[in-house]
Amino acid sequence: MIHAWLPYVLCALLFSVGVYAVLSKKNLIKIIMGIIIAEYAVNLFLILLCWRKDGEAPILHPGAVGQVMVDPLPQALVLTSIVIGLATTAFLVAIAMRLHDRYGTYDITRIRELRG
Amino acid sequence: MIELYILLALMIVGALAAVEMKNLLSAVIAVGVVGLGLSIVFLLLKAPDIALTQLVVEIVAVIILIRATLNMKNADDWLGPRPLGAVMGAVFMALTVWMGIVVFRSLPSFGNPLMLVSQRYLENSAADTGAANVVAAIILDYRAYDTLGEATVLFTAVVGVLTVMRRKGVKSHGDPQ
Amino acid sequence: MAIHSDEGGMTLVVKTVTRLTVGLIFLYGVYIVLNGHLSPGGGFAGGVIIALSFMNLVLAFGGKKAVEIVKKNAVTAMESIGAILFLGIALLGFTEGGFFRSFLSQGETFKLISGGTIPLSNIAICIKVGAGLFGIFLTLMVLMGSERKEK
Amino acid sequence: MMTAANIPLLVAVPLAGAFLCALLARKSHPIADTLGTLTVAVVLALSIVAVFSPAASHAVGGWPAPMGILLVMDGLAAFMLVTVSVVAFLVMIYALSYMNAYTGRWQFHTLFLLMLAGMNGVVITGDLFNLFVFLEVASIASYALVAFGTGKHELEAAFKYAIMGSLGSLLLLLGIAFLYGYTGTLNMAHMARMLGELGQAPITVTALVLLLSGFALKAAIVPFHSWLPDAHPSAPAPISAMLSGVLIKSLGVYTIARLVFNVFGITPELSNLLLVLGAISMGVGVILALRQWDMKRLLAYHSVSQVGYIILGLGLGTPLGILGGLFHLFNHSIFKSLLFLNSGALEQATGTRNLKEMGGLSKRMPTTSWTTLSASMSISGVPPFSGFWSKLIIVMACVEQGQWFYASWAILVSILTLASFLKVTKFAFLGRLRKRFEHVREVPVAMRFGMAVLALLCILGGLMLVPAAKEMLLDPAVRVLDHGVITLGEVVNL
Repeated sequence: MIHAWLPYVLCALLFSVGVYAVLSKKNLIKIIMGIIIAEYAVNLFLILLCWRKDGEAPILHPGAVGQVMVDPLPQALVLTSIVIGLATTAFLVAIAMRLHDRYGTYDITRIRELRG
Repeated sequence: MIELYILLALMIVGALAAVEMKNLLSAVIAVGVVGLGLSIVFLLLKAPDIALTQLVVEIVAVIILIRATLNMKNADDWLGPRPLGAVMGAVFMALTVWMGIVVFRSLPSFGNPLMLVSQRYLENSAADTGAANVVAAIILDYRAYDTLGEATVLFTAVVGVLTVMRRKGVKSHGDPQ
Repeated sequence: MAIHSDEGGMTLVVKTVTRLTVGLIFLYGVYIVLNGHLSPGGGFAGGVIIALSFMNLVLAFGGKKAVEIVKKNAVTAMESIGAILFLGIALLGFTEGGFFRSFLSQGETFKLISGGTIPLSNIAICIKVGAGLFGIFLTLMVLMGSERKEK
Repeated sequence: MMTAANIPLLVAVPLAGAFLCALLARKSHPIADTLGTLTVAVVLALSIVAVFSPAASHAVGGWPAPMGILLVMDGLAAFMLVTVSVVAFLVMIYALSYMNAYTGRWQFHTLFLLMLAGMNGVVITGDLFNLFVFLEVASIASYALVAFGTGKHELEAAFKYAIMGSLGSLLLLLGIAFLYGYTGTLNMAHMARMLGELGQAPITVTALVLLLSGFALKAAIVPFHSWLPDAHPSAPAPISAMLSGVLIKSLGVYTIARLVFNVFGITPELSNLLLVLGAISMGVGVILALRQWDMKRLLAYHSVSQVGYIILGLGLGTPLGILGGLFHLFNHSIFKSLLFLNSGALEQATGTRNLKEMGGLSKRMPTTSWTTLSASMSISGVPPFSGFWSKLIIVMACVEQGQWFYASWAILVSILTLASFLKVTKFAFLGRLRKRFEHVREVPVAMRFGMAVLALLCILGGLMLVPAAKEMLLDPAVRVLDHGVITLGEVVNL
């Protein structure tokens, strides 16, 4: 019975580690790593949704007729979501490097000049 | 599927290590390891397309992150957590675990998804699109508009990086028009 | 092109190994793209692999050499061309009556030439993703470095 | 006529413009300017045509709804498209001369067109994951545009905005994953039907909370508003006009309305939640704005408060409330983008954004002063101007439903807004002209044209309630939301 939702809970734990890093870390790169870990967890959750007991990969080959296959739709979504994650990471790292250029540090508490 | 649980547990430990590590470079490598673990988990869950893409994209992400750790003084390696953030993070962790236990019960249990629309993809993707790889058929024929949006996201990110990395954003008065 | 060992980049060992493997990586990427509709992989994975083969080249032989070989504008231009190709495939669908309709015959299912416009889209995405990521890589790696010397 | 076939053009045209601009316009400004303005003009024409044609839907790739993606052009989508493209066109004309102070001209036009394509993509799609993808396109383009000046403050603000935006997108994706796990489909209409059949469960409530918080973050509703007062002032003026004017509405308010009314269906506790969120946003926004002296930060806080009005109007759930909310959405897009354009003009002419340093500028900058005056009167709800009519409808809707507290709260916040904008007018335009600003000249004609047309729309906004115009633009949108859980275009039942 525990197998019904244990993978989801582990995935939710991974997501919370990522969000914990974003909320509590001072170093810009650690914050970006938190976002990356949270991305991994959400992609993992989507693929966990589509696993089917003794299902095969969704690749049709000549012999396979009427074979039990896993759900292909979340896999298509995850393909898109992985590349969105890469795009966001590349952009955040570019800004972090320029911030390091301007402020000389990766510490977000010292970068906070916008007040009010 | 015991190996799935082992891998997931190792990934969580790896993620926690990556977050709490002192040296930034090794923290980045720890994130790389978590990404690798994720790629193997995707293989276990019968998603070869995604495992390949995840592995390759994760290598690019690690290269970019290592580039970010190169030009910094190591004084920034270990910066303690922000107090308020740590509390909010811990609360969020507890909330997530509670949510996991209560909420995921109403999802179809792990292992038998509600194949409402996907069953039709599997049945007639060969007839409709002629492609053997059903996932490729979905992303490039059934839901090709998604992939157009997604390619635009990457295009925006590239133009965004070029914009942010311009040496001089605002012209000083002396500049020609 | 004669690549001297003291030119920059990494040690000679890495350079010789790279000289051997970079071609194979590139070929593997091309294989992944062309067989996207038959076996796992596709435009995205193949494009990223091809970008990685160029990154491998740049890391092994140093940034200066790379900038001479590949002008940065050429890379972003190729990316825009890939994007326009993909949008063109979408708009060509109007000849079949609607956005993104596949205007090519589906061919036999398990042969290389099959799947209507999927192989074409794969190639367009491969050009776009490959050029885009290599553009980001060049911008972050090479330009940031040279700017540091100016300051 | 906007036939079903050319609905996708609303996204394909800006995308084509952006890709061509990135390819051709890297070396020369004129190509970038003409390409950008031409594309936005075509999009404006398409959306005006869309208003006058009946509702239609387009199955992309020829696949029926739950299999493929369905693009839906109903009353609400047409209304949002007109709002977005009118503001985008006028802001583009303004930006042609304002952006001369910045380098990277082709990047500005490419990102502007990509943001427009993202917003159009969000508004016309009937598929939940597709909405997420185009929301991501518009968001990343807006992160880059906020950091356009690559100065210290722009980069810091852009980083915070990007981090919170990424977190919001993650919450959205998680919510979409939950809904897919439970209902098995991604098309909004099909999902609404499946939710009806399968009934509510803890998972759907969690998915609703996740999606609402993700969209509320994009709309800068109070608990998630902390990025807006940093991000909007640091962006160049035309971009902050686009961000405050249309981006937070099409990515935040429109998506909340579509989700709450068409997918989950409005319920009393959901309506109360929206009312409370709206009221808090109104209060917090205007109170924080009162003590601001930097004009752009003041305007950013007022954006938070005015979005609270819209959410209050929509939260009532009654047709009159929805009419008030949508009409205020249109008005706020017009006068808030005008106010940000004015602050850009003032900043370019005087070089400062601090109200204390300005004074008596109405003598030197007549156009900017009367346009700012008309926008300020409109945002504070002074009778002949457009803002008054929409706030009046919202208050009447509150009274009609017996919500006396919210009605009086809306009036009080409107008075505080009036006080705040009287301060702006007094310190910036009236009083003694400082010696430093003796030689200040009015801004170039392109900027004045954009501001003047927006000011006219502010003044004539009330005419939208004339039955002919109301039936054409506002009523179809209100019917779509009021109709509740409906099929967004035909969905093949599996």
